[in-house]
Amino acid sequence: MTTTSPLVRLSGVHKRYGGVQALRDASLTAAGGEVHGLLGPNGSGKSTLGKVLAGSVRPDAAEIALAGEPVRIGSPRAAARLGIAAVYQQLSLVPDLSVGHNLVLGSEPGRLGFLSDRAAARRVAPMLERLAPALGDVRFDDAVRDLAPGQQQIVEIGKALLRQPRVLILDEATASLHRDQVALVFEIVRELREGGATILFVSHRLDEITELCDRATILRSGVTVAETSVPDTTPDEIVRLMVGDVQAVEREHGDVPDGPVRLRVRGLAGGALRGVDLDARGGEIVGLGGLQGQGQSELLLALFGATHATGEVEVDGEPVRLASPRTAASRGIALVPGDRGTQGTLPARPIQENLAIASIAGRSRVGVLSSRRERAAAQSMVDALAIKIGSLADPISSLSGGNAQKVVFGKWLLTEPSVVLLDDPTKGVDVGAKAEIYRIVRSLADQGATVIINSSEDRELVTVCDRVLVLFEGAVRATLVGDEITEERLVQAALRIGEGDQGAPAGEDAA
Amino acid sequence: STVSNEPAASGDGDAAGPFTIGVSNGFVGSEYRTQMISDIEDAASSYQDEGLLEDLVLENADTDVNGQIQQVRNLINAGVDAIIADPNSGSALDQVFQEATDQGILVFAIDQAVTAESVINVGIDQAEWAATSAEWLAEQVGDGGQIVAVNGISGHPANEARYGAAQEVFEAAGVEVLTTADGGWDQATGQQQMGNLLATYPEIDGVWTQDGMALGVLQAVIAAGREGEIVVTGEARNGFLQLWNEQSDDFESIGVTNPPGTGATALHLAMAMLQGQEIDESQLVDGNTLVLELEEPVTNENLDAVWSEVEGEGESYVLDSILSADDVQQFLVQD
Amino acid sequence: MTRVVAILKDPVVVAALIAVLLIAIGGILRPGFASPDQIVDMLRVASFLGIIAIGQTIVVLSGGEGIDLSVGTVATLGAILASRTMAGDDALIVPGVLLALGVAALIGLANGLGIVLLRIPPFVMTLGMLGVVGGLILVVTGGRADGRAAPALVSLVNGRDVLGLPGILLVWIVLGVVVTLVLRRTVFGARLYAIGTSREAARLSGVPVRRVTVSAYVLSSLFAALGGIAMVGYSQQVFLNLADDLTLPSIAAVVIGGTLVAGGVGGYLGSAVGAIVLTVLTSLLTTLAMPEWARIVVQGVVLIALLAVYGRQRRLRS
Amino acid sequence: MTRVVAILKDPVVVAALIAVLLIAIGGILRPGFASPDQIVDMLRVASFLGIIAIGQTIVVLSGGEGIDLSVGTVATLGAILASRTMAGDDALIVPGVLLALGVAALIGLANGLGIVLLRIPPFVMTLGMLGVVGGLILVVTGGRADGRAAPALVSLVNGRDVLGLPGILLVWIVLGVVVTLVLRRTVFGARLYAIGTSREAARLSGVPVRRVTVSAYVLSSLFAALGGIAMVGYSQQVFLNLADDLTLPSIAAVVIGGTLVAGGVGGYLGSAVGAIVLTVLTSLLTTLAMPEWARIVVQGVVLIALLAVYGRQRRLRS
Ligand SMILES: Nc1ncnc2c1ncn2[C@@H]1O[C@H](COP(=O)(O)OP(=O)(O)OP(=O)(O)O)[C@@H](O)[C@H]1O
Ligand SMILES: Nc1ncnc2c1ncn2[C@@H]1O[C@H](COP(=O)(O)OP(=O)(O)OP(=O)(O)O)[C@@H](O)[C@H]1O
Ligand SMILES: [Mg+2]
Ligand SMILES: [Mg+2]
Repeated sequence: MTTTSPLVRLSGVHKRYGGVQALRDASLTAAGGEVHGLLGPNGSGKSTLGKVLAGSVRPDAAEIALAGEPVRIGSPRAAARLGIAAVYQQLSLVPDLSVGHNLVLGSEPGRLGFLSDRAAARRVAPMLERLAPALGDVRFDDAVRDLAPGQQQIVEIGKALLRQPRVLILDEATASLHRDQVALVFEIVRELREGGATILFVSHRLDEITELCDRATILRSGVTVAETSVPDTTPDEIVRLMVGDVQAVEREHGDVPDGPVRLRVRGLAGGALRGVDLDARGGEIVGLGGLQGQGQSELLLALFGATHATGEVEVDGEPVRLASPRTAASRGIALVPGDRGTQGTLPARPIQENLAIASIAGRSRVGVLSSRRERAAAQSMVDALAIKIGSLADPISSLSGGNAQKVVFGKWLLTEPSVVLLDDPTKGVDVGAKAEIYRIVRSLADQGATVIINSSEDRELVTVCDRVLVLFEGAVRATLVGDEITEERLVQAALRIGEGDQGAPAGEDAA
Repeated sequence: STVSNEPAASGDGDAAGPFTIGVSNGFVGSEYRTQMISDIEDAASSYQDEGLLEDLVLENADTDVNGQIQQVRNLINAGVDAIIADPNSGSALDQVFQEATDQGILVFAIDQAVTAESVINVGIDQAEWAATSAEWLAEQVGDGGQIVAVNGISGHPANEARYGAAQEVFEAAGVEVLTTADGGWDQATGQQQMGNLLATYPEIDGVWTQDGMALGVLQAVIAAGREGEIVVTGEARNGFLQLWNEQSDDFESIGVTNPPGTGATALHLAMAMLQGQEIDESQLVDGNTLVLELEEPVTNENLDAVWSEVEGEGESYVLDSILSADDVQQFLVQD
Repeated sequence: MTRVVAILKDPVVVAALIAVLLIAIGGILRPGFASPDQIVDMLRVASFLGIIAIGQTIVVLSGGEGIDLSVGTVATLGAILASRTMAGDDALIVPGVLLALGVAALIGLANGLGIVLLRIPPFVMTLGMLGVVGGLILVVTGGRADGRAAPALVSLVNGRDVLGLPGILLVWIVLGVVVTLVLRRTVFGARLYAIGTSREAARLSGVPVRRVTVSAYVLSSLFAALGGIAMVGYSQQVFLNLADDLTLPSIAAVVIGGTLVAGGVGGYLGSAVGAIVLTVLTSLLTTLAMPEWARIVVQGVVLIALLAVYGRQRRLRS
Repeated sequence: MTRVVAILKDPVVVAALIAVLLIAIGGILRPGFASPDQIVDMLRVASFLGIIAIGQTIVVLSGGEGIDLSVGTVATLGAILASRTMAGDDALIVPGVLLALGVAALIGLANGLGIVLLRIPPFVMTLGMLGVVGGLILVVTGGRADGRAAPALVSLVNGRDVLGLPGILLVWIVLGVVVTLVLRRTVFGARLYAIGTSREAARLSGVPVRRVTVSAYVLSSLFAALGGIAMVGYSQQVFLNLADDLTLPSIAAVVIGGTLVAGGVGGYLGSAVGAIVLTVLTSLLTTLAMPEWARIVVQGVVLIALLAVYGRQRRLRS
């Protein structure tokens, strides 16, 4: 690492959203040739600070200097001209355009306003090739809509890289990526660092931060509280700087419960699913492992009646029709979906309504609601899950990711579900909130519910699961139980099946 | 004969028949047009009974000018001998009418005069129609009287022709028009607009309005309890006559007939001409327009008589006037 | 202080202030415009639009590009069916109203089913339905809409029997309160806002999205028919295109009232105020002596200006 | 086989098949309906709607609840300005057309600026503009539209000088091809689809969202004026509401052509076919002897049925 004069300097950054002071006098200094971590709990202002630098948010006050030159950055276009590129937490891809057109969107090559596909292809080809290990065989003309979420994230990163930025902002760009994809991203980031660029790196995954970052700025409640050299700081210290004292969740396996089978699935097929069989008991937390995109999310959606699927599903011995989320919910099934923004929350509606919506009918008398009962129900969840909110009447969109996710949990807890399906429940959630969510999951199981959980993080499965089913191409191919569940075994199992080894890697065969 | 190259469809020789007559109407959403069409059908049925008329082809649809051009083409293709059209535009249909007359088809325009010279316009003089009620109103309110006008749609040719004529009358008589408002020929809108005008022009002595809006205007005046002081021009339609009849005897109004039966009159003319008679060119105004005389307007004088006669018809019935086959002889060259 | 500012930013308050301002301007320019009688008269006229706008509000709130272009003709059809049935006889009011509501419900059902089952965009579905209902009107009437409002209906609308106010204003207020309560305090209301905000998230929360959507369109037709019936109480006699022209104003009222066109945000109070603003604006322009073209231009410009105010606020808030 | 199925699922192909089917039905029921002359005639009439639908397509594609309710009156205004300027004289065609286009561009600019700067929803902005333009027409004409198309314009539309076809068809084809190329092969086109699919994503990618949006509305007004000018070549004389009724059909053509009302998906070919389907359907219904109510009902039902076919496909695809 070479030390040069600071390439990026932000100081005195203020930004207010309505009643929320997202940033107050935040600052950040990063040198060229440095990977600079931007750390902090949910809602601490990391994204906002990144967006100020990327021109997509106009700050109330800010001084920005690039390589010592004061600059004004009024729009993403202006930022691009200054050599700043960003990968945002929310994808900025246009699903109906091709991969190639997305990659060049906003900086289309062409003459006299006419697109030159040839020039675009020439520009894009090396990038696609570079990304191929993580992206797979994706062509210029493929529609972005048809790609898996991880692939889309890679394309998004490619789009930023194509602009050959001297400042690259990666805001939770790795949150939906798997380990091999992350490895490639890291490789590219290191190359950029060699080339003298500054990379601002936002992540809630501690191991990623310690592996990649040179220095880090830590935000809390919109204020810069510390700047530190990462190699010289222990992970525990980083966590403490970020969220104060968090009690890490120890891996605790309950004894494998021996009650009757609560959820029984036979031959579930449709979409990516090719006949899934599974049995789960009350009080059991079952994880779904395997390579990304082997049908884990589809399985959860299908069990919830949200996609078309065929097969037998029984809850407590009674068959369930896979007709709609509504019928599933009425049988005590709950789903915390993978995409909080579009599937989990009603953004413009108050927190109270978001908490109430799934259980509202049960509290009504002939369709009429009691405002007192509604408020009490919502408040009970805010208390039980320690959700940090201003007022129940605030829109849920004013909450940070972790708190919004807790609201989605609370919504379903109010229905007192017996089967809880969780799709990547801690994506983008900070360390502190993550620990709380694990506790919620464990206590659900302790109260007798069956929990099925999919995660993009192997460590998560290791931490919370009693049993992990490894999926490959839409079917359960292996099962890990109890102490067999380690990150190494999970990776091995996923890979060995992927290579065609159909033998049981360990433990019992799938039922 | 005026009909020199008769289409083959109607067959056998000169002036013999049976004939086919087409009707093109481009607007169906009004009671007036409904009555117009049924008048034509009634008149046609007697010719059909006599075997003189083979078929009455109706092209009756809500449409724009292009659609009506299509209607007329359809009629031409159907081999009609004469076309009676209520045109959506005074000039835009000229070309297709010319096509029809070029093929020897007689074309009559009713309700709205057209500029195509080969077409015979049949109808009352709209300016005269408007002037009649305007003169009556001017007399009622006297020199220096103050009125408002509730018009149809500003810029619409029919509205401009009518209101233009009324304006001339008011100027000549020294009547002051305080303001005008558009009622869109819509009864309820007329009622709303009049309500507004009543509140803000307390000094008015009279209202000049047209067609279905008259009922709305009168209702607004009655609602304000000022039917004794404000004079309203009326309409020769049952709905209005009924309300008029319900008022006390010193309430006065006027209803000038704008007969939907003009279409039927045109049909009688068409049948006569198809049978070989020729129109008396000397009676044509502007070269191609046959002006029908206005009926005696309804006033307090004859209200009771008229009302007892038409009471049995529905509320949307418009006082009518159809010239008979014999009546139309006055416009034809007599040998 | 900030609370005052916040209140002044509420679109409903802005619209109400504008209505008052328009009346004041009118009163200055034309004494009589701000008289109690004239105000009552304008409110009476606003009530027809306001009642129709109830259904339009519900449909717009339901999201999914929700809009009902058939409300005008459905109102006309309702008025025709009711007034032909009652034919000026008080004893037949109830059957007349029930017939109108029954037919309207069927039309709304067809709209809703077309939208959720056949996935026809609401704009086109209700536009097609506008045509179909237009045809129905011709069938029912044979081109002559002879119907008379019963005297009780007429005096409900035109009389001033309730504390010196027309009964229809009371009806409007009651309907408005009920609808606001339904939106805020019932399962249906909560679900309506939910589907309007995000159909996908609502579906995954167990909301019966289709059923709620269909209900919205049924309600829209029902309120349209009620508005039409009120209108025939005003005009006393029915005619073929009585309420046809109220469709666009009903949408404008909803938008002026601050309901988001995309759905999920808003309420009825705003639409009611919107209906009043539109009516007062039209009345004011009528009473000012100016050429018709100027009226049209001013109306367009005021509407745009009005919405520009909200636009600015939307920006400030987000 | 699957390729055939895939092609048969393309909305544009479905719409084209429906047009052919309608012509065939017409030909059977009424010989002469499927004659080359009649078909050319229908295409001629479809071309006015088709040209106006170009702009509407662009606006709908631009998303953000994009719609232009002012195209009908803008077309009328364009026709009036052009025909009054040319006043039947070939030498004045170019100034006439330029004047019309210039004024139209200003109107489109006002629409676009109102939408992006004042954040007025397009529905209301263009509705208000409809009023303003209506007033403008009255000012310009003083209530009497007495312009005349120049002979060259008339023969372009009504003649059959190009390989036995009307020149206007050639103009339409050229415009259609150019627009399709612009949508598919230019930076503007790519950005239009991008903002239509997701304004936020486009903005973050550095697309000048506002500039593209404003351009879309300017283009819409320009094509509306062109459509109006073509129409006055057909009717030869202008009148005050020449093209006013083409607004809703222009939207219907876009939707029938498979363009998503939400924006970002679709293209002009579909809208062109949609314009043809609508014209053929209207002609067919005009030709068939049936009562008016039946005609209206059939038209509504066919439209709904047509869109139901797509709805089903949208479901299959997504
Ligand atoms: N567009 C917005 N409107 C209103 N409030 C916002 C908006 N964007 C962010 N906020 C609020 O500003 C604060 C900072 O948000 P920001 O997105 O910067 O947090 P973050 O550190 O990126 O959180 P996370 O880890 O969850 O991504 C939060 O309280 C958030 O709710
Ligand atoms: N338009 C907005 N209005 C209000 N709050 C917003 C808005 N956009 C973002 N926020 C808030 O800013 C914070 C960060 O937003 P964002 O959705 O990017 O992160 P997130 O909620 O952690 O999601 P994810 O885990 O998918 O990255 C969240 O608290 C979010 O609710
Ligand atoms: Mg963030
Ligand atoms: Mg986050």
